[in-house]
Amino acid sequence: MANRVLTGTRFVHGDWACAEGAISAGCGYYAAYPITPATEIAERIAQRFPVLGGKFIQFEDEIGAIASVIGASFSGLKAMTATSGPGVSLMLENIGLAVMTEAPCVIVNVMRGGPSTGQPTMGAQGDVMQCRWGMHGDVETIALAPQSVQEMYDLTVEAFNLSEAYRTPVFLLSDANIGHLYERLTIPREEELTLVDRKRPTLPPSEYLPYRADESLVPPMASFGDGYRFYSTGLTHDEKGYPDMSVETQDKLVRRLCDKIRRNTDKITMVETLMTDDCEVLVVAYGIAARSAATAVKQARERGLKAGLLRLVSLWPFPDKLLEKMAEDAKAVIVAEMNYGQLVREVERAVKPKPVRFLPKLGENPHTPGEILEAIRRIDA
Amino acid sequence: MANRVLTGTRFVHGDWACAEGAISAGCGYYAAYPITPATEIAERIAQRFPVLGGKFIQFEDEIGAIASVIGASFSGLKAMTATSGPGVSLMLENIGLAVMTEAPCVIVNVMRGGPSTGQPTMGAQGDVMQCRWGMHGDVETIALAPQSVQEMYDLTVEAFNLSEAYRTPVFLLSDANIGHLYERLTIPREEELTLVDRKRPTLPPSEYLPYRADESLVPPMASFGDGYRFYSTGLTHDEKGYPDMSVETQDKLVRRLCDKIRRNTDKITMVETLMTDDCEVLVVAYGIAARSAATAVKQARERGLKAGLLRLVSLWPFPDKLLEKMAEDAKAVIVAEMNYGQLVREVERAVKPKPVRFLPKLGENPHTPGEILEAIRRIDA
Amino acid sequence: MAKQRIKLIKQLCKGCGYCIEFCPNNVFEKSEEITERGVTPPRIKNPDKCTLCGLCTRLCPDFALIIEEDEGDG
Amino acid sequence: MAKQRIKLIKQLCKGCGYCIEFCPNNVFEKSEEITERGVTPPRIKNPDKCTLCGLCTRLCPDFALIIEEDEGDG
Amino acid sequence: MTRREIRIAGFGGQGVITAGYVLANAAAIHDGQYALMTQSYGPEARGGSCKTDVITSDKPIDYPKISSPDCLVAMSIDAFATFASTVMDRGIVIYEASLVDISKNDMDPNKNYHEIPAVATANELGNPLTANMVMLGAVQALTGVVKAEALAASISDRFPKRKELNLKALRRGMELGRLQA
Amino acid sequence: MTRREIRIAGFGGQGVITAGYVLANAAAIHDGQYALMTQSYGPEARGGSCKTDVITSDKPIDYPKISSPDCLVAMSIDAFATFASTVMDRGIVIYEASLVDISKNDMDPNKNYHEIPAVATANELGNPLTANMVMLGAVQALTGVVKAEALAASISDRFPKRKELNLKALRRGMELGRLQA
Amino acid sequence: MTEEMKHPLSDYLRMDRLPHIWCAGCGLGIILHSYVEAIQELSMDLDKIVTVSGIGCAGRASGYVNTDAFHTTHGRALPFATGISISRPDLKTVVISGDGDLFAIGGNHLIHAARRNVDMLVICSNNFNYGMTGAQYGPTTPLNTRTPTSPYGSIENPFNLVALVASSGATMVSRWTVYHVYHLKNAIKKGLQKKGFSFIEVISPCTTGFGRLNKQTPIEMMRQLRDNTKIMKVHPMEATIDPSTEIIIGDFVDVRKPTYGEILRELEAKAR
Amino acid sequence: MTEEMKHPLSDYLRMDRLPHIWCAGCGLGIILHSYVEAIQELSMDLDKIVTVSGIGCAGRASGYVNTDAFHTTHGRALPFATGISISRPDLKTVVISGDGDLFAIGGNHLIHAARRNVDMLVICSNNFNYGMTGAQYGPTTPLNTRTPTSPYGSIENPFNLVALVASSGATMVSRWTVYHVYHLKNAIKKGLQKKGFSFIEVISPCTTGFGRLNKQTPIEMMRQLRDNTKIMKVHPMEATIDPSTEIIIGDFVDVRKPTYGEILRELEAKAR
Ligand SMILES: Cc1ncc(C[n+]2csc(CCOP(=O)(O)OP(=O)(O)O)c2C)c(N)n1
Ligand SMILES: Cc1ncc(C[n+]2csc(CCOP(=O)(O)OP(=O)(O)O)c2C)c(N)n1
Ligand code: SF4
Ligand code: SF4
Ligand code: SF4
Ligand code: SF4
Ligand code: SF4
Ligand code: SF4
Ligand SMILES: [Mg+2]
Ligand SMILES: [Mg+2]
Repeated sequence: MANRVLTGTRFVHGDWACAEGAISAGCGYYAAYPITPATEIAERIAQRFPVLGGKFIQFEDEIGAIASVIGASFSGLKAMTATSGPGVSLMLENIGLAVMTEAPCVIVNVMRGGPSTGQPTMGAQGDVMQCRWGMHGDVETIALAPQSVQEMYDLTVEAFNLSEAYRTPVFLLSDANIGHLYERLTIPREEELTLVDRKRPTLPPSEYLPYRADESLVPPMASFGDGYRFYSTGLTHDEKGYPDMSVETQDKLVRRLCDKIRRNTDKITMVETLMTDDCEVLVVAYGIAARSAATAVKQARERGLKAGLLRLVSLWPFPDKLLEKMAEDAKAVIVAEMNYGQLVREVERAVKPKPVRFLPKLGENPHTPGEILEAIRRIDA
Repeated sequence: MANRVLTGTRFVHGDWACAEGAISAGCGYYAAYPITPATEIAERIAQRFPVLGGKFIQFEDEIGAIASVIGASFSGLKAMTATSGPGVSLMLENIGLAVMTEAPCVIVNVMRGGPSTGQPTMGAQGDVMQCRWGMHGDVETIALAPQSVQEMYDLTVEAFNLSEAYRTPVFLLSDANIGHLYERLTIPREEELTLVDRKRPTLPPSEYLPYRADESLVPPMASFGDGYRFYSTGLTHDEKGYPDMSVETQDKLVRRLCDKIRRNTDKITMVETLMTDDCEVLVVAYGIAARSAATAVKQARERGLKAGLLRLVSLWPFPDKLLEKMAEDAKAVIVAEMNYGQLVREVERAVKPKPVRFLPKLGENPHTPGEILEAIRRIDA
Repeated sequence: MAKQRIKLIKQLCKGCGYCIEFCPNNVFEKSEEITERGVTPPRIKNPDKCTLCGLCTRLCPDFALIIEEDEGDG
Repeated sequence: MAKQRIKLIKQLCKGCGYCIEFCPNNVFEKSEEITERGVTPPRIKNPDKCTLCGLCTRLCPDFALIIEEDEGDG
Repeated sequence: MTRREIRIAGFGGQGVITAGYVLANAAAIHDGQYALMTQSYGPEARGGSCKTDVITSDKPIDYPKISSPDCLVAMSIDAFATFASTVMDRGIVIYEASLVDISKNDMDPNKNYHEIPAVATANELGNPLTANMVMLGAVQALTGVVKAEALAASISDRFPKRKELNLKALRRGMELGRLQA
Repeated sequence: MTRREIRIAGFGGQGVITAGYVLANAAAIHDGQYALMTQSYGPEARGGSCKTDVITSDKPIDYPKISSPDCLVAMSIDAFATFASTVMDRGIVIYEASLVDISKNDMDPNKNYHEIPAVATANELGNPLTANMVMLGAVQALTGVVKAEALAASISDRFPKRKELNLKALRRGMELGRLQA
Repeated sequence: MTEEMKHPLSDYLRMDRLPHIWCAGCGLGIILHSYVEAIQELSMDLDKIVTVSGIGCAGRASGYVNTDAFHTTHGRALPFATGISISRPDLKTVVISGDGDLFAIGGNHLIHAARRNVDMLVICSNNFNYGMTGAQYGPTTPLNTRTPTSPYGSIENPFNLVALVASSGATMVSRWTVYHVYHLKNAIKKGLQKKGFSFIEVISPCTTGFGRLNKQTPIEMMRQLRDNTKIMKVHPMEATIDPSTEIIIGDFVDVRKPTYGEILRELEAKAR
Repeated sequence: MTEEMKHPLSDYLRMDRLPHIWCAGCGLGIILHSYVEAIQELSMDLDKIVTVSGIGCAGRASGYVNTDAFHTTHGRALPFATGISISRPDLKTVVISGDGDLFAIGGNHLIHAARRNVDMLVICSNNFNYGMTGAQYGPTTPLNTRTPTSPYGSIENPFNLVALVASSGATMVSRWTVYHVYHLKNAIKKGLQKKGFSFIEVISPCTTGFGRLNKQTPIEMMRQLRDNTKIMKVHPMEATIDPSTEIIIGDFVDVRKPTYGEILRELEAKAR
């Protein structure tokens, strides 16, 4: 049997790193439908899984892929799919089912230029709101945004951990710029990895209620075939998992599903800061755009401008409180994202009345550092 | 040939009114897949269309339905589909294509309890963010929210008008409470209706550029078969409609598509106010929940509490400026929606640092007037 | 061994009438009763004619007919 | 009427070689040329053998072969 | 007379929803009132329990839901059991004689109870499906929520072909109601 | 030596992307530098134009895109026409002798031009597919962006089976480059 | 249900959920009965069966069976089941769902699962309409049928389900009706034991929806299933179906081909 | 293209978009050529044709034809075309798209459009893979084929497209290859004139994707289309296809049934 964790340092692309991240995290099932710029993840998985005993299947479409991923998750496997915007758009109904039935799974979106077919081979950050609001009904999701090949690996592992911990689908929001970028990747030794597995029932089958949660709000999860004989449905359901259309059950269920994420916002949130301690201009960015922002902030400091960078590593749940605090002493906040105005709305909501300046960017490339520097300079002037 | 516009007063349900609204607006194509609580719209259309020569087709799924609606729109017909949350989730990819190719069409979402299959027969307002953010890539949409059977008719007509005027899909966001509600409906005489048709090309085919817009940002639209022989694609395209992957073309196109809506926010916005002139507590609500809010505000006034109601008739594009202005003199804003926190985020963004109190509501019924009154009282206390 | 007999679980019956129509031995008849759910269940008029063939238990869509130990003779 | 002849539109050719391989009359041959797009177009070596059958114009995936009026004799 | 709330409940097949429609349509179209009607069903695909709520008012009706009806029409024991207690004080409960078998003990002294033999009356008329109109007649007589002519006109709207029979049932119901008033 | 930007451009089938990979991998894995590589294609499904951008640095690389390369390797006339003008002042342009036919007039006095007969050399080596490695050798000799040993090690990574041939091509390219330096 | 009484199927059903939601006379209860009785007669381990459904009246079946069960989204039961079947080849994966769920919105997943020969049993309740949403016409509705969305008569040709599934590659294909309880149970038993993609179409009366529209009582519908059916051993293409005249029923296909899972495991063995 | 030269097809093609994006030797250019030549030979009014495509290399075809044309989303060309065909029965609606687009993600729309007999011509380029995304295997890929997502060989049975489409109800069904340019053009001409759902599968070499993986040059692939094909008049079920040994080609079905649009117009006449 081949090595599962390919410890060592290599020069690879982001999609490759993502696939290896999934394998390191213990992913046992991967289903997808080819789509640029995510296909290379499937190609790597297809190469590796048969040797490791993981189940890879290429589906007839993205709807089938995500549905089968949820089926595999209920069968006890860690499961993942990867796609880009058009594929996510098709998956949303069933991602909603994963939220409702609390099926841990990872959805990788290697974003490309939209709307619609748009710019299939080119990067963008236009699907950031979609993964939070694309499903009908009230949901909360978790989304992570890598900025490098190394993070494609690291955050894929983390995405699995969060999905298992909270029994919820987790998005990895990458983009073509990172998915197709070649950089150095270091895979740790297997024993250095921290892996999380879903909480299993401790009660005997006769007493197990598949949707009863303790104060963590996350119910323990049995797998099909384990002898618990439970029923799961996308209908509003009680703790037994049975359909129940009462107002009370709906209220309790939806609140729990959302609150299990909302209440843990602080725990889930990951950010990185650069010279924010005394900054007058706070730049907020994520993913590939954050790399431009980092250069811009360093250049600003070289020019004596007090800029700082808050890089959001997790995008959802949105860390309102943290933003508010970070912006407290700044004169203004700059948001740079590769779209025409998405996460900036969340930032505005969090930091207002602090002025927020938005730097949109459309078409393949992230902002140049110069563009962001110029914005910093204007505020400082 | 039967009468198209069924002038007169009747006691009917909201879905019926919506179907007649579509017919009055000149809808010539309707495709859908049955789903509670929207099916009755199709049932009424199926009864009426064959007599009027309109084209009704029941599709194999919602994806096919919306795709065919777009095809019909390009063929020169006013076209519509109706569904509820699960159906919209499936349609999003192709709604994105309608945005990208600028195909006027109307999408009715008779909302029901979510997430997932949720509460199929019960009302909710949980898909409000979805119709703005559910598509991948940067888009802007228009959404209207009726609060009565009469408005199911009136706003369906208006939805067609807006979609034709801006060449964009328009959402009618109703819910099971209104779709299945019976009330009095008055249909005006045909000549009293104001109907808008898409702008047609004035240039000869040889000079026509299907995606060149004047300062209105809305290009005139030829139909298939009119002799213009144009090409339309979901890829990023130039004014000829040809795929062009350059940064400049993407930037120009996405900005135009979004700006044609954004810049007309004031023109598109429809609201209704109740005793807001001197109000200290501004209640914001829409759709069925606004009816509870209206009672609550009247009751508050009876008790000497200075409450006012801002009812949003259009939800998207969100009228930031208007909200900010309306809230200026209020002590606080209350938002009451039948979900766990959606449009309230937009209100917060618009009115902050004004305190905003949110009243969530989950499961079938809108807030009781008493619940909203209580919230008003607490702020006033 | 105890004798077996056909038995109606009235709470489950929805009154479709299949048992009355399709029992080869005419064991059931329509009753006059209306249950709380607005349903008219069958009445077992000829228990002795029942051959315990099991057709009605399988054709009953509501699991309302079972063959059980006859406690009277048990 | 003007004589017709087979003609190569070099800018459209992608060098697949179908014309060379499938012309029943061996009209084309491989050239040594490399175009700006890195492509080796065919060379018309035996124009006179061409029967104007049209097969190559239809098999050419790039619309690079046409039968046109021979201007030389036009 | 401002807002009046009437709930009619029973099981599928009894014409409960139709009764609600005829009542609300009468108020809204033929009686110069504002009116609305909602309906709901039990978990069953079809059949099973169902109810309809009608609100009438001389002013536009904002809040469209009923919590404590002024009047309940119970067409089944289940409906009685579920909803009788929700009727407001001094409200009235009208129940079908053969389908709702209650003892005085089930009665709340703050409410008024009226037993109407709607099914028997309908059977007398030769069509058990008209029991719902008999009930509506009783509602009219006991609450006056709509004028009798409005109800009659509404029946013509709803049953253009079987108008006479249903009108007869309505009138019999009104008589039965008046006897109890 | 901080950030260095190298662009290699040509058309599909020339091994442009492979060259980029070998160069960046050499820097990142065998030369203790930071390095990254990106690639892009023309509108064609396959074939057509393509390019790869390599950035190396002794510090972590934030911004991953190139606007003005220090060095351009042009493997086609198209690549030369499109990108030569983007090369920064005092930067160098290396072009393939047989594929890029330019006159002195096309040359910007602020840049250095080097003609390398990579195709011919590769043909001499018996495998036209090694032209890309010849070019890489020239890049090494003319820019020193990575150590020669690092490049050689990278070639072993990339061509475990056809290592010798490619190493030979690399060395020939270095020689050709040194002649021009 | 009252406490004292022990139902002979109480180990196989979620008794606490009975009576089920289906209408009086609806054939779905009979299908459910046949399914659990088949499991019982085979003495299968209930822990080792997963019952999967889509959305619809038929889709509710999974909620009454005392196995692991998953009530998924409309039309997607097969990909969910595929995920389960591939992940846990030691379990028997069974799909019970409706004609609309499996052949309208879900048609693509069906033909692809059949093509791949994924190991599962699919039991399709065909009631010639979308029962759950109120008896609209669908891909099985006979031409000219009046329904709420075809008030002037349906203008679409219906699919022949067994022909479509067989031509997609299924290794077992049968059609029975809920009147034929013994045949049906036997077919299900065969399907439960079969390795490969097995498909059983069960003609089932939608008494309230389709029945009422066509002015038929449940008993009349059931009589029709008895009187208009003909058991035949034919090629699935010839297994014609016209509910008002003749429905050909029987076991049409039963062949053995390597399943997707089997080939996958072979490939894994080779790859290692 | 240079100015002076007038291409004989320049009225039919968007010359300003040539050269097209397809790889050297890709069969799609030949399909496009056959399509426009068929239009030309029938002297059809270009204003009265709508060409619709999904996404994929084949899907790009609509962008080169000088008719009204719509490049839609992946897999949905048929519902778009249905909307057009029903709205404008006076136009000829033609779909040109790939095997993946029409039979992987789009399979359901295809079988339903065929079932309804919607009036349109569907030209399916079958290159046995997803060319656009880099030659992954799909529902037409022969068993055991190595592709980027089946590096150990594909383990899925392919569909027989003509069999599937015929059994769904198509009224004209043919299979040709891009080598058979005259047959192909004639089939397209027939399809353009046909009323009803017509389907032409065109075997087409994906030279860069499938060809390179299988170490075949474009010319070798083309020779194979010449040498491994056999023209036969058989039932579509018997029109077997194995690219490496034998591909049966020909016109398999040609019947006349009322189209969806025709029945609809009849119904409208009755309803009025
Ligand atoms: C995405 C989506 N579209 C539509 C629906 C509405 N819907 C629920 S069940 C159903 C059809 C059910 O028909 P069938 O599968 O034949 O089951 P039956 O009710 O007839 O047993 C439909 C259209 C839905 N739940 N989800
Ligand atoms: C929803 C969606 N999923 C996936 C893709 C990616 N995609 C583009 S083309 C294609 C397959 C094309 O295959 P085929 O239709 O056979 O066309 P070919 O390129 O082989 O001509 C895929 C999977 C997409 N564009 N949209
Ligand atoms: S078991 Fe057989 S004989 Fe007895 S009642 Fe049932 S059907 Fe009739
Ligand atoms: S078959 Fe069952 S449900 Fe139907 S009447 Fe008889 S006992 Fe009742
Ligand atoms: S027209 Fe015929 S003979 Fe002439 S070059 Fe072409 S294929 Fe050869
Ligand atoms: S067939 Fe056409 S593209 Fe191919 S080599 Fe000949 S001219 Fe060039
Ligand atoms: S509606 Fe039809 S299918 Fe659904 S439960 Fe009732 S009878 Fe059965
Ligand atoms: S990838 Fe294949 S199908 Fe696509 S253009 Fe190239 S040869 Fe043709
Ligand atoms: Mg059905
Ligand atoms: Mg293909």
